[in-house]
Amino acid sequence: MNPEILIALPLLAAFLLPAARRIDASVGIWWGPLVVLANLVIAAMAWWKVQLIGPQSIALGGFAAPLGIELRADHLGLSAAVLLNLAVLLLWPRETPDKARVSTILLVLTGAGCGLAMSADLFNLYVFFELVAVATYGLAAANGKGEALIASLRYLILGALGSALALLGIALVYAKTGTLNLTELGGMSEALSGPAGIGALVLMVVGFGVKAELFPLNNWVPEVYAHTESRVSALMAGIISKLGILVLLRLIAEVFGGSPGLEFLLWVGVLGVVTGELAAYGAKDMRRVLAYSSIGQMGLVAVALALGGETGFIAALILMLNHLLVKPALFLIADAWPGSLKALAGKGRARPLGAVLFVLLALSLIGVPPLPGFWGKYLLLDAIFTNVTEGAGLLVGLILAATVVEAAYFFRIAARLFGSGEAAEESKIPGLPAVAALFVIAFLALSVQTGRVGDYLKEVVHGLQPQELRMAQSDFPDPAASVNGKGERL
Amino acid sequence: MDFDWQHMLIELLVMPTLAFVVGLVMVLMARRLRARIERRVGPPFWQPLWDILKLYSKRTQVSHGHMHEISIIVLLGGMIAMEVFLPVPGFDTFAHHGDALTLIYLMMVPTLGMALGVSACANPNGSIGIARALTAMLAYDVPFIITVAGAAMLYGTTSLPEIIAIQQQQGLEGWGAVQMPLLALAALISMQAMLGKEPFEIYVAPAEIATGPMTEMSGKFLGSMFIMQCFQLYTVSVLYTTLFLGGGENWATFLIKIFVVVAIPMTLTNIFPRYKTEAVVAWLWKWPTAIALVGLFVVMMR
Amino acid sequence: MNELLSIGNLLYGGAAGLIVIGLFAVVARRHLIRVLLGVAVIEAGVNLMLVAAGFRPGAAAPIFDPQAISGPMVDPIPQALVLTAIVIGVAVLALGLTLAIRIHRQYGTLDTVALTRIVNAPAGSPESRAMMQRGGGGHES
Amino acid sequence: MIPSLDLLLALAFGNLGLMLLAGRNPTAGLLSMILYALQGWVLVMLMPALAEGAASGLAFQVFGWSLSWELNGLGWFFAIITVGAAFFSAWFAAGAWGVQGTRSPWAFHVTLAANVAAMLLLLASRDLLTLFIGWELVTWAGYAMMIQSGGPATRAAYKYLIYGVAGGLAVLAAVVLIQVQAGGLGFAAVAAWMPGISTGMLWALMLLLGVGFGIKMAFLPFHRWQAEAYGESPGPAAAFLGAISSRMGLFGLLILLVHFIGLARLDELLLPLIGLDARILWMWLSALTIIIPTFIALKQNDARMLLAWHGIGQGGYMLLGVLVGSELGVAGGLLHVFNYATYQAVLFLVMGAVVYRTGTAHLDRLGGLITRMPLSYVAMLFAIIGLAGLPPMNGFVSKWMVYKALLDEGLPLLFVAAVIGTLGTILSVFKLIHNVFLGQLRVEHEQIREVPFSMWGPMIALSLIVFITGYMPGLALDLVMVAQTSLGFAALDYHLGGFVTDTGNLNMLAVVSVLLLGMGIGAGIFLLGGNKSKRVHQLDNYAGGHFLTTEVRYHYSHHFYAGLLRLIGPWYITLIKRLEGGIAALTDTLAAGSDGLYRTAYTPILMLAATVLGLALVL
Amino acid sequence: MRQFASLLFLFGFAFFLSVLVGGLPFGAAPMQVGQAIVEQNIEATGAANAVTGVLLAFRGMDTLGELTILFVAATAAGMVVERRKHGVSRDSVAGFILLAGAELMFPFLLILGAYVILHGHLTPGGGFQGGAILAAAFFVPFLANPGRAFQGHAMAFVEAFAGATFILLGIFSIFREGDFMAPMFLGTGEFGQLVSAGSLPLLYLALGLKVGAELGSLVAEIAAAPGSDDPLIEEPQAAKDL
Repeated sequence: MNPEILIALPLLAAFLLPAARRIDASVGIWWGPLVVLANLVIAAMAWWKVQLIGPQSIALGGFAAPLGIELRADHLGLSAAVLLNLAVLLLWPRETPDKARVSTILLVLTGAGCGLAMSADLFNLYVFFELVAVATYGLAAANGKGEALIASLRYLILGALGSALALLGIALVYAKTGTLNLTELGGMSEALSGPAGIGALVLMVVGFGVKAELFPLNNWVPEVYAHTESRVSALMAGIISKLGILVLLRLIAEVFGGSPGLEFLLWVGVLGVVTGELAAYGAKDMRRVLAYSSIGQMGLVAVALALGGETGFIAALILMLNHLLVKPALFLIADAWPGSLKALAGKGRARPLGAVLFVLLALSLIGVPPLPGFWGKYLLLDAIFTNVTEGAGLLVGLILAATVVEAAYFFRIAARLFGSGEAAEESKIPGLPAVAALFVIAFLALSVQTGRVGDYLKEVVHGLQPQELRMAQSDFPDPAASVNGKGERL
Repeated sequence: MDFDWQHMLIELLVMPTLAFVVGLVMVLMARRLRARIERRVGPPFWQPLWDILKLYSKRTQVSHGHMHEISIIVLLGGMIAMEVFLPVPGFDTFAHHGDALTLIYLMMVPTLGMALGVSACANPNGSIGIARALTAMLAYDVPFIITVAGAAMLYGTTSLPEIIAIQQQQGLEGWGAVQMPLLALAALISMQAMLGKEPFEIYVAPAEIATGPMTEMSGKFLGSMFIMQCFQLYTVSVLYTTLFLGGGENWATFLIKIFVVVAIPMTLTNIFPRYKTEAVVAWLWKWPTAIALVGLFVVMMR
Repeated sequence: MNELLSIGNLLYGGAAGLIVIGLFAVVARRHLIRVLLGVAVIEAGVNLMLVAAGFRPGAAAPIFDPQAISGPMVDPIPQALVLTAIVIGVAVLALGLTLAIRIHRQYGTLDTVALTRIVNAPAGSPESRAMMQRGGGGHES
Repeated sequence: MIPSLDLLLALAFGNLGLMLLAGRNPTAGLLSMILYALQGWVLVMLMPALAEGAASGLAFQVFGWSLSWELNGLGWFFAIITVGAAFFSAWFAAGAWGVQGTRSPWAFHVTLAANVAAMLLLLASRDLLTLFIGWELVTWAGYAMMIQSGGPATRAAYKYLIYGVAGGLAVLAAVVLIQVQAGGLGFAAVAAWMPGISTGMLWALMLLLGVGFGIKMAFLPFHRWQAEAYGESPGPAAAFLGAISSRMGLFGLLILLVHFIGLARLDELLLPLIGLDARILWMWLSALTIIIPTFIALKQNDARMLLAWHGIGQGGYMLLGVLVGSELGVAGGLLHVFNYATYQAVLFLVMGAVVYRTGTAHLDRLGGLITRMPLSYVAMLFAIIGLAGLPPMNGFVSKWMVYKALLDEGLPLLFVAAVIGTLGTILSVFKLIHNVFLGQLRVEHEQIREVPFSMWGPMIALSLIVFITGYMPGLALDLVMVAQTSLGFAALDYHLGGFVTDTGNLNMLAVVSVLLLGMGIGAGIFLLGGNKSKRVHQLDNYAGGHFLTTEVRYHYSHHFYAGLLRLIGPWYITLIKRLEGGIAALTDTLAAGSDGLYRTAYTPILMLAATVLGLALVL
Repeated sequence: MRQFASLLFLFGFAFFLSVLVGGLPFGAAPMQVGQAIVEQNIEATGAANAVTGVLLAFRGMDTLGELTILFVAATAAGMVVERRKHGVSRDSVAGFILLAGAELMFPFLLILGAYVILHGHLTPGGGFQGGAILAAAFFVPFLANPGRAFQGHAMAFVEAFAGATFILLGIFSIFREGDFMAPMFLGTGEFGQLVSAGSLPLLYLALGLKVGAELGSLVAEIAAAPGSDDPLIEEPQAAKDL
């Protein structure tokens, strides 16, 4: 099964859904999940094939790389596709009034997501990115509430402005190099090292940053997550923000390796972490806390990306994976405690298992050793100390101070949950939504198997830098060098 | 450490009785001195002994529970143990097993015992007295510790017999008082407070808190207190002579020295009124501590 | 002077001007429709720049005409990209305007500051419901 | 079942699992006691094998780093104390206290087992990464233990958590810095690499690791959290935490200052402007840690707070002793860890018993309990003599060693500072025993009875240990020597009774036996000499002719040491407290600011600003 | 303050934009890929119009993505727009000439749209432009007379099948040519005539119909939506059938 089916099948189903809905009204319910399930199976098979015979490069339309669009079916792309399909399947919204249209949007979202994960063509990335963005605008406005509509519109304006700037960046790149294929662009670093190239990178970072919740561009995050259905915000925070980061990862890994433009991303990331955690400390209700905390985590990932190098990428991937598993579960668990944080007193006893899991997942976000979050943060600090020459102390200081603030607000909530106060009902049922349980089980599996997952991530990162096209930037730390330079590390 | 038992046992019995007798004479001297200053004759020679015997032969005395009695036993036991460790010409085998630091802490055991006993009889006057006594102890122990530190620095050792040996081997100018005059002076002042003599005698103030700790003591309890006073006079004077006056080559000079040492606070006590508690602390932490610190600095410089 | 007014500077200058004007509308104006229009102007500017990137002096449009002389041709790719970008712009704009219509009907206003206050008001606070009643036309809430 | 580190860890985690499942039924306490005893036995059997290090089988490969555990002498010494303290607190909680004394015995047993397991992991770490993992687990296990009783404890635990997380992250930063610079993380590799680094890097590492470990040990600038955190925990939990939990910080500091940097290097490390070398700086810091908390303890009027503040104070002795550098000093510091653990545990257990019976630990609302709870009184008497460091008890031996070492190394001012700390301790412990057990018995405490055997048993046992190790310090010194040699110092020549050094020796056998004989003679004089004395009721007291009744509160305990406190009152500067408040206020304002930033209506401006600034930064 | 900040940043942005744009080589487009495409276009795609060749053959996936964006936007808009209560008719405001003219325009617009779509591979224009014209055919009468009921059912079916054919053609090309959306039947017809460039015209036809139907259904949605002064509809828009 070649991977482009992953894109075509959901889109085909999406196109047919409105018509099918007229024939049989119940189609809106089962059509979407069924197709996504099929898509998941295909993605898993494709992923397994890649495990066996290594990454493939597919030329769409039969035209070789620089001419046509190249899809890269490598570890990163396909595992992202599998995770996306899984997440969409598990977090299928229930309370939206118009089920059929939401299913269409989700189908398109899945198709576009898979395309985004695998595409290796700059403009194609932009088109799929825009497709995912429009789908998310639709999702944000799905439940029809007044505030959700406003949030969606404000998000649309930010997104549209961002995409215009990104397109401007792509125009600059194309004007400078004449090609759009990432591997080709990778080879033209001296053309891109001029002001136009760096300017293009900054514009693209701003453009794609809106979706990736980077610092100045993420005002929409608290508004949208606060007013959508918990499953939708779980889906968006969980996997869709990762797609934005995925685009940046591909760009940085293959094209803009060591370019000075990354310093912009670095400081945007750090500011994102600091303001995200501080805002979460100041937030009044649970949803906003979780929204701000995901801004903070995405900031961390941005810092890891900006540092580049093999440790930087692995750190980014682990932090993303950890956040992907933890945040949806937190959103679903927090669904039981709506409203302001003050009203939380004693609620922990109402859903004891939910409260305990909330604490466990918060621990992983903070980075407490045995849990995967810790390894992500450890590698991030390692990358900072290796790659950043001056100002490393300040950077680490800011990040760690933000982590302390993070621990402060998470455990202020935990103290309220387990504290005294009229527990609504002393029900002994664990009261944990089934889907959240699935995410938690995946999380526990990850924390047990961190070693094996770590090795797989190393392979993913190796897959990112196609060996046959040597990295143009000399100062891009040659993965082999940084490995044995560290003694017995790898 | 070879324990020659029989020598130990002899010392254990002889030294406390010796200390008791000398202590009685010291108490007598103190009362005689006070009498002379007040131009009167003063009590006969055996008076202190008769007082104690009278108290012990009393029929009715009040006890406030087991802890009250046990604390008196601890008091006496602590005092006796202290005497054994004091280096006295002729008998100092035990002195080798403990040193100056041990002695300082051993001195606190009887004080703590008395404190527990007095509190056990649940009389607020007693408790207030003990609180003042411990505050005074905190006050006078600071300069005293500095002098001990100075001595340790000067002699390089804290074992009392060796300190005596070092001082005697250099003759008169080897004495502590000569080597470190300031520390000797500071030690003298803190000794005054240690004995609870006049300017620092707040914790037994009869007018305010009915003699403080001694309020509930009657009969043999009060008798034991008197015994404690004898031992205390003896111990403090012997410790002072050991550290600063070269200890006793033979009994004659040793007795003269300790009587002179005791005479000084006894005379001073009669001419001073009584400090308030915080005044005691403030004064002791100001002047004697300053003198001691300068003395220590001088010793350190050498 | 003529070097300054050469086709290249004119085109790129025009595109940049469009972008700046659009940005001004988006950044400085409070009414949402104006903001959306600003976005449209920016996208027009960017598209113009993209097309200008493919221009070659003296080259013909990329249509193969058996009769016409076969001279150098302009780069077809930017034109294809622009086609796609225009459609994306249209789609986003359509969705934005629909949302704007719905919000206007519900809240009676399209002023960014007022709307932000509604969105950021703590959940279920009286403030957001008050805004609801104040919505357009005298209708019961 | 050959005794090995794996068996030890298996027992510890087995106990944790067992408590998780069977924590609720009454026999759980007994079960955990047996398991702790077993762990103690395994540790003792491990002692001979320590020379070449008792390695453990389990090892993980994560991201190219191998995690493995091995118990060395120092870790073994702390492990013995941890397991011992756990045994006695489990024994205390096993009986009646478990039923009525606490809201949920399950929570206590689980958190105790978790703490022991986490501490064993920390103590058996072989490289900095496992050390850090163990460190975080200990922090979180301590948090869990503190919040089990709810109420004010959660607030104190929250403050502890913030300090703990900040400390942990400082250690993490240092670990990563070492990882990047030195390449490897094993203790030996790092110790070998340390001499080569520049002084700037050394200062950075010492600062980071010193702050991280210092927070856990409640070293002076970071001592704010420990008093409430340990004081508010329930009886046996406080006993365990007080006895050993903050000593994990000392374990870390010892590894940092002695094993990595080495005392010689500390001497050369001069402070830029004052010219004071780092070792003296650390010693003065520990001396201040002795004095200031002790005098704060003097002011407390809740017994458990008083004890907790002493916990901070006594920590200073341990590090001061080790930093002196001479065999006597190091042995004194390490022995003080053991001694302190014993009598601090007794004190907290006694207060646990008092709270169990009277419901309060406030010094103004207690008094005269000696008549009702004699056994607890005896236990507390032994313990306060130990805490004050007076002869018959073991506290005196370790303090004597520290003082002797200070004098021998020619540091009189530090000696004076340490003794001032002891004097303050004597005053405050007397206030403790006087306000709780002596003085007038209150009307409401007339009916209370002594606590059952399950509670006074551990107390008396521990106080006997305090006396016996005081009488024959050689026993405890055997343990200390294992740790001392593993730290790289020469072993001290000692005998059962004490030491013979050329500058003055101590023979506790002689001192204590003379004391006992003296008491025998005193008893002879007192009991035989005088006549029978009449037992009198507590109200039959001389009150200056005033007739005593029960309504009149006739017990002096409020504002004890009034004179002294009036004098030193102004010295209590709350600098650190204001600093802490300032940081909290700053965080709140920043939080409100950034929350406001996200609520701004003009989001496009932010995007535009970001682009322009980004371009400016980069081009 | 806000005005000042925005102006300040605008000038900054303008300055940097000019710096960036200044650096671009105008007129000397590297055309690294463009030149190769221009040369291979005829034998690879058979389309006279190279842009169509790029759009449908070389970069087929972009076009598919773009098509879907329009589809998603229309669906999302449909979800957001409210349903008007039946029976609340809106009076028509246009005069007679406008009404008659609109009715008259309808067939011509359809023909023009069809022409533009069918000649996509020969002349500039193609699926999107033709589709837009088709949609305009439906817009004009609606603008003239908003009240008129609008029959959307046929539209949805056309839209669905057009989109489906587009993708099915792509998938079919996997079996025939081995790659997704590869151009097929290149041999038929001769270059430059209506019947040429193999499967491209079919793709463009499907695309054009899809775009036209989509925008048409968008019109139907808006037609069914209440006017801006109609009463607010409170109950949630659950059963949204067209």
